Amino acid sequence: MTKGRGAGGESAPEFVQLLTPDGERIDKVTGADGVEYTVDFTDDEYRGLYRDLVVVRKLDAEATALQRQGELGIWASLLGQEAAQVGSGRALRQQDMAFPTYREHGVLYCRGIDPIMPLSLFRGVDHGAWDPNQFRFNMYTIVIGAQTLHATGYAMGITKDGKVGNDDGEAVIAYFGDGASAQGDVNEAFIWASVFNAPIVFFCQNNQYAISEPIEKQTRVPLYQRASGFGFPGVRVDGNDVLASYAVTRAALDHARHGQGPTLIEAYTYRMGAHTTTDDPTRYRMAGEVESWQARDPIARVRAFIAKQQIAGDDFFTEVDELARRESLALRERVLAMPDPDPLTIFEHVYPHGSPLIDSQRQGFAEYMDSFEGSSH
Amino acid sequence: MTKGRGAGGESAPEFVQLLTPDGERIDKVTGADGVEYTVDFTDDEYRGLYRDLVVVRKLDAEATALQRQGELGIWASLLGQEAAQVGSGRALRQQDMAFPTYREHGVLYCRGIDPIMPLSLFRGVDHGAWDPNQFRFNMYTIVIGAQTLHATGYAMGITKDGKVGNDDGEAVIAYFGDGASAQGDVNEAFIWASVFNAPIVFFCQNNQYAISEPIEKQTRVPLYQRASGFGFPGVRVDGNDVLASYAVTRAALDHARHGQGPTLIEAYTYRMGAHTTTDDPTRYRMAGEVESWQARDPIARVRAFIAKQQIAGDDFFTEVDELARRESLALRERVLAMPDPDPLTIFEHVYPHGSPLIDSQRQGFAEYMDSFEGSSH
Amino acid sequence: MAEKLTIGKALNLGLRRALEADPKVLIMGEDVGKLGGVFRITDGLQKDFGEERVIDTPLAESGIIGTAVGLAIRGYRPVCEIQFDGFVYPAYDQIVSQVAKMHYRSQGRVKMPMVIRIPFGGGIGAVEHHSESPEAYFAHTAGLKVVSCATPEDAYVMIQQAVASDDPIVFLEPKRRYYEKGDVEVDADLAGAYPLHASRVARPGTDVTVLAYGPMVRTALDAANAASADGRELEVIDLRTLSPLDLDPVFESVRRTGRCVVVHEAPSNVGLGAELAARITEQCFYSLEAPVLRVTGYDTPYPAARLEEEFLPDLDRVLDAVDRTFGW
Amino acid sequence: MAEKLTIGKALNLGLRRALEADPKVLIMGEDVGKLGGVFRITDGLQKDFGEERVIDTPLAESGIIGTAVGLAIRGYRPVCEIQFDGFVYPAYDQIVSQVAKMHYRSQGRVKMPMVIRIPFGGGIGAVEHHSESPEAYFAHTAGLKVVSCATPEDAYVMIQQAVASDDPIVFLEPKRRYYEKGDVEVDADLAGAYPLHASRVARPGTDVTVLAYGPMVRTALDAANAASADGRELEVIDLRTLSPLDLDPVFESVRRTGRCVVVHEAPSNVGLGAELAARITEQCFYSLEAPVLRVTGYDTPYPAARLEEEFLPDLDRVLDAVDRTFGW
Ligand SMILES: Cc1ncc(C[n+]2csc(CCOP(=O)(O)OP(=O)(O)O)c2C)c(N)n1
Ligand SMILES: Cc1ncc(C[n+]2csc(CCOP(=O)(O)OP(=O)(O)O)c2C)c(N)n1
Ligand SMILES: [Mg+2]
Ligand SMILES: [Mg+2]
Repeated sequence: MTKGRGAGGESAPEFVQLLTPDGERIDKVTGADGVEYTVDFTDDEYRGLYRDLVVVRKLDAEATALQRQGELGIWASLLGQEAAQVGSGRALRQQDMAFPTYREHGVLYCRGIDPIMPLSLFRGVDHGAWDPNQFRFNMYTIVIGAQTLHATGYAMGITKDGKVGNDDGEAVIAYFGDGASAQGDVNEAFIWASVFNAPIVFFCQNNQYAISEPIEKQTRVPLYQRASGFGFPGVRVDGNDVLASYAVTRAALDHARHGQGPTLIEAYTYRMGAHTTTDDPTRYRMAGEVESWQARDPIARVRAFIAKQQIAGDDFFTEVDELARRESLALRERVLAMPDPDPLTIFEHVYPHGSPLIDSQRQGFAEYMDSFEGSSH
Repeated sequence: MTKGRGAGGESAPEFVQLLTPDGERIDKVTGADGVEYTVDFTDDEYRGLYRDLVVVRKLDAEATALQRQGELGIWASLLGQEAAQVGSGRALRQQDMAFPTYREHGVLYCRGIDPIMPLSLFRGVDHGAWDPNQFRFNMYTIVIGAQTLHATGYAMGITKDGKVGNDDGEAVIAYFGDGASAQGDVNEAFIWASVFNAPIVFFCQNNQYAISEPIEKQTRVPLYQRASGFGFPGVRVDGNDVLASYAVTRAALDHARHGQGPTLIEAYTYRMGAHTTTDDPTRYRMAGEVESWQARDPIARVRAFIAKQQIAGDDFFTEVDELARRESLALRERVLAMPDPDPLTIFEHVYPHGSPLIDSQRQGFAEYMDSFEGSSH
Repeated sequence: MAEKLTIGKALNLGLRRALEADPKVLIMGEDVGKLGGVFRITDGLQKDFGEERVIDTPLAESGIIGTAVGLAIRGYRPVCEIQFDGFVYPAYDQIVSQVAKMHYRSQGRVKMPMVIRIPFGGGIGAVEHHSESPEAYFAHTAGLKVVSCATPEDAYVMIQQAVASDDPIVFLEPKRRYYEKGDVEVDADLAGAYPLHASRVARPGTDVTVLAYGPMVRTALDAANAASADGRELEVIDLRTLSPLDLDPVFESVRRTGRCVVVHEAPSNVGLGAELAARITEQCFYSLEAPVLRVTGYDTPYPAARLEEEFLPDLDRVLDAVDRTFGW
Repeated sequence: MAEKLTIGKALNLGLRRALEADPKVLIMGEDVGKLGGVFRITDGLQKDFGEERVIDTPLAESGIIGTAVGLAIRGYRPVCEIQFDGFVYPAYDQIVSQVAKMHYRSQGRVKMPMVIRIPFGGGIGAVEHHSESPEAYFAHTAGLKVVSCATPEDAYVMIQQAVASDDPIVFLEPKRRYYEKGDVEVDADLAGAYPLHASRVARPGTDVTVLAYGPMVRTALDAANAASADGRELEVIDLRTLSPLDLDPVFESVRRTGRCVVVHEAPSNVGLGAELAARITEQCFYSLEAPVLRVTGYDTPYPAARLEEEFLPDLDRVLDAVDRTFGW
């Protein structure tokens, strides 16, 4: 294990790291959970990880730009958390199910999902409507912590369906933040998961802040330790290290799919940008802190590693930048082309079986709108 | 430490015990929290503890009888939990504050409070109305877990008032059950208490059941371990041992009053009776289980100890029984004499500053009642 | 075949039928297993359907509803028992922000075929939090449906219909009537049953329309009997569905009678009675001889048990309101 | 001295006065410290009053309200900020079963001088859960008082009155109006101020009574201006206190105008409008020329931001309802 730097300046307990900020590969490490972690990627896979990291950051930057230009109502940037998301996202197997917050754009991308999918939500066109089972990726959840219970219930369903116990078993990953760890729901999810031995991985991105509040406002000990009191393993990983994030998540998911129950992963990372585009982090944190984390950038270290190991050359890096640019431009065009919803959709899907109250309100609304036909309204 | 018998049959981790079921005194033990525990009572104090245990049990039996006879609406018996309650209740200093559930009649008694106080609640005369600050004993709380947050907030107030840091410091004790440990509120209380380093002791009476549900439905590891994940010490005590319950609580309260923050105590005990008088435990537990706990009776061991150590003779035991009989008879008479509330009190104390809506309803009600004057109604 | 069953037993049998009808149906809650629930509504079900389908949960209501949401996403149909009305509030966030909104949020892609069973109302001499009537909190929440049964027959049929429905339904059980008996057609086909979301005339009458649901239907019928002896015929309508309301039969009735009294145990202020009064007044404006009057619990917290008889609407208070509609 | 302040700034100044006036007053919530809250309502207060009095809490609403209950028992006067309307529900149990009931339970021995501030309502282009109008959930709860301010002057005075009151008060802030400006008498004595629990005629008129509160007062006033140009004078009453309602001025008005329209953003079903319609009809039965009409949000979950303009009551919908009261 490697020494990380702690919340609140004190020196933090160690975390699992397989790639140093300088791009040095560490062969194997043993986590706080006693498991030995390593990865065994081909060059192609290393390049793939790098590509994902760069594209995910670029798409995110594009979304931030779109918000600035008034094309999105708000945007929750993942800047700085790419490694935690790409590492864990790539660790998911096809059959696994993810329950994101509102910030897991990188995980979504790694699931092979069109990155446009959540943008209608941030544009205000809809509430982020998609079929969780089709994508094996639940809708974004905004109420802090609520999804951890949903994920746990879903995982209980996997057990009921007999879909655990071997390599083909299914597992669930529930994402949440350091702030969310304080919610009753999250702690109840820990209880349910452990009592029912549910096949679930709790993946906490400790990005050091819940909006303006530093991690010290949520806990006085490292978050990964929370798990032990509920009777399942917890492990802290360098969330800025895509290799370690992958290795730890992969192992925890396999643990779960084999019927061995839940794990809590604390991915120790940093929110490099604002909480959302409406936030002003200069009010509550020092520039120096941000700079110190820049030195631990999740992408730079992969690039350094690839270069040092001659896994790829400059052409590759240029190609990836070019790809990211193209994808982000395409995203922008599609956002701009998104049609506004038909007002009558207000009344759609309130109930599967409908309601006479909604029907009469829909009709009243339609008649009312018609009354303006031809008028200047 | 001594081996206890675990939840769910497996052998449980050890707990702090100073008096064995056979009445043998253990001099000193070190708890899971690393603290060494002992007690140093005078003979008089030992006799006092015994007296409290017997009286508390007898009053409880009287209340159960009153319920059977239709004089109380319901009763939540503490049978089997006398040691946990008397031990912790006696450990409180004058300046400390307790937040009970609905079952802490024994703690209430040890605070020197008239045992009649909560009986109006169980009779249905009122909601258990008393001034928490006068008795330094909060009103009974029925919503599971809610009071742990109240207790934590109160403890935060103690710190704000500068009333921690020395022997005269104030501390809070929050009672709750094993079932309650699953509630979000209780876990949030752990978080608040640790983040604000509040002077509080969380006293969990693990009586093995939440109504019909055995402890395995709430946790898969011993409950006292929950604390470590929140960053404060947890310790399991033999809750049927009044000496150990006293020692552990006393130490934790002192820890808190000196500004060293929260502790979780799990008092490992057993609910010998029904959950409440409306419950039928034969539906969900074996007679054999109850018998095995009878062998660990909290009162028998103190009596055995006192007898063996010749701290008192048979006269004393007879005297105590007589005292208990007198107190319970007095209680019975006072319960029977409790007047029914005036119907107009329905409308009292909804708001400190009143409300015109309530005023008009009170008036309407009074007029309506008057309209029956002289009629057969 | 008609059997004489209590409401409690009819619910138990209805749940049994629901478990038989669809292997995806689950029952979850506190003490629903061996104990069969504190009111024994799930008595014997865990024994016959196993711990995988009748699940004793940890003691936390948000956890019950929150995991049920996940089970529903996985394709299950959870029937959650909340032990008493006053203990549903820890789950309020999951109910209001998740259960109620999931179908809308997903534009119909995610269904929440969940039933939240709540024994509700007072009259059982209980301590605080055990006698609440929280229906307005749910009826005001778009995305939820709310129903309440008043007879054994309805208990048996409605619980099965609720479980079979893809809408999330808050199912309010009149706990103080659990032991009332009535005929139940236990073999009747659900397909031909009276619809779940429809009100029903419980007693025809000509002079005043009295609206009630759940435990107050019996009270209203008792009042009607007493009034009849005095020569006044009350038409009692059992609302059955509290959200959405089914008011066409009510409007029809009020247009005939010109008078209407609403009865519920819940406090008056911003309660169901207010909605009923507003809608009826709007639709029957020219037929009303008097304003719609409400007979309800008072706008105080539920009082101690020895005061509940005075707090709760009873036959006399209903008749008093009926009188007042004539004196307007 | 009158200063031109926004509603947001007036609340900020009012809170500052409250902190100055009583050392027992605390402010607690998520991000209320250095950030000054996401709407900056507590801007600068932690800097000036310290972390002991302006407290950034862990991220859990039940914890905020639950610990505030304990602080109140200890003698403090907590002012809790809930970041957005849609995030109050995790605290619902503590609010409904503890805050609201403690005074009643204790027969007046325990006071809960707590203010729960909630920025509420839509119109700000936000994502889900940030535009809710939960007032009915609180107004239906006995033991709580509920108020909403609509002007900078009221914001400044009412927040101080609420903090000074021993009643537990849900204080609803019209978030989309935070930036509207108006004159505020910043030096005026609180003792002589207009009472907290009183409604007020915001604009006198003769033809129709329009009731509104919070963000809809502006909308109602705009409608009144437009109607006036067409020769119809609307009397706009700002309710200010939602529970208990102060309806004597409303009854007086409706008896004069014979017509009434209620406006709120919250869904219609079992909302405040229903209560208003029921009470007004009961008290003004023979004066009404038309039923009380409601202009509200629809009974759907709050829609996506690009639909909120259609969802929310606006000037045209108010005028449409006014027209309908004349066409009845
Ligand atoms: C129940 C609830 N309360 C408050 C909020 C407002 N809110 C949105 S994000 C956020 C901070 C979340 O912090 P964290 O869990 O660390 O996740 P991060 O945003 O840092 O990824 C808050 C308070 C919310 N969405 N839900
Ligand atoms: C929020 C809530 N849910 C459910 C209940 C009903 N109930 C009362 S006591 C109880 C079991 C409590 O078990 P535990 O915490 O172990 O305490 P014990 O009664 O064993 O002392 C339950 C479920 C309640 N009072 N509050
Ligand atoms: Mg964070
Ligand atoms: Mg217990």
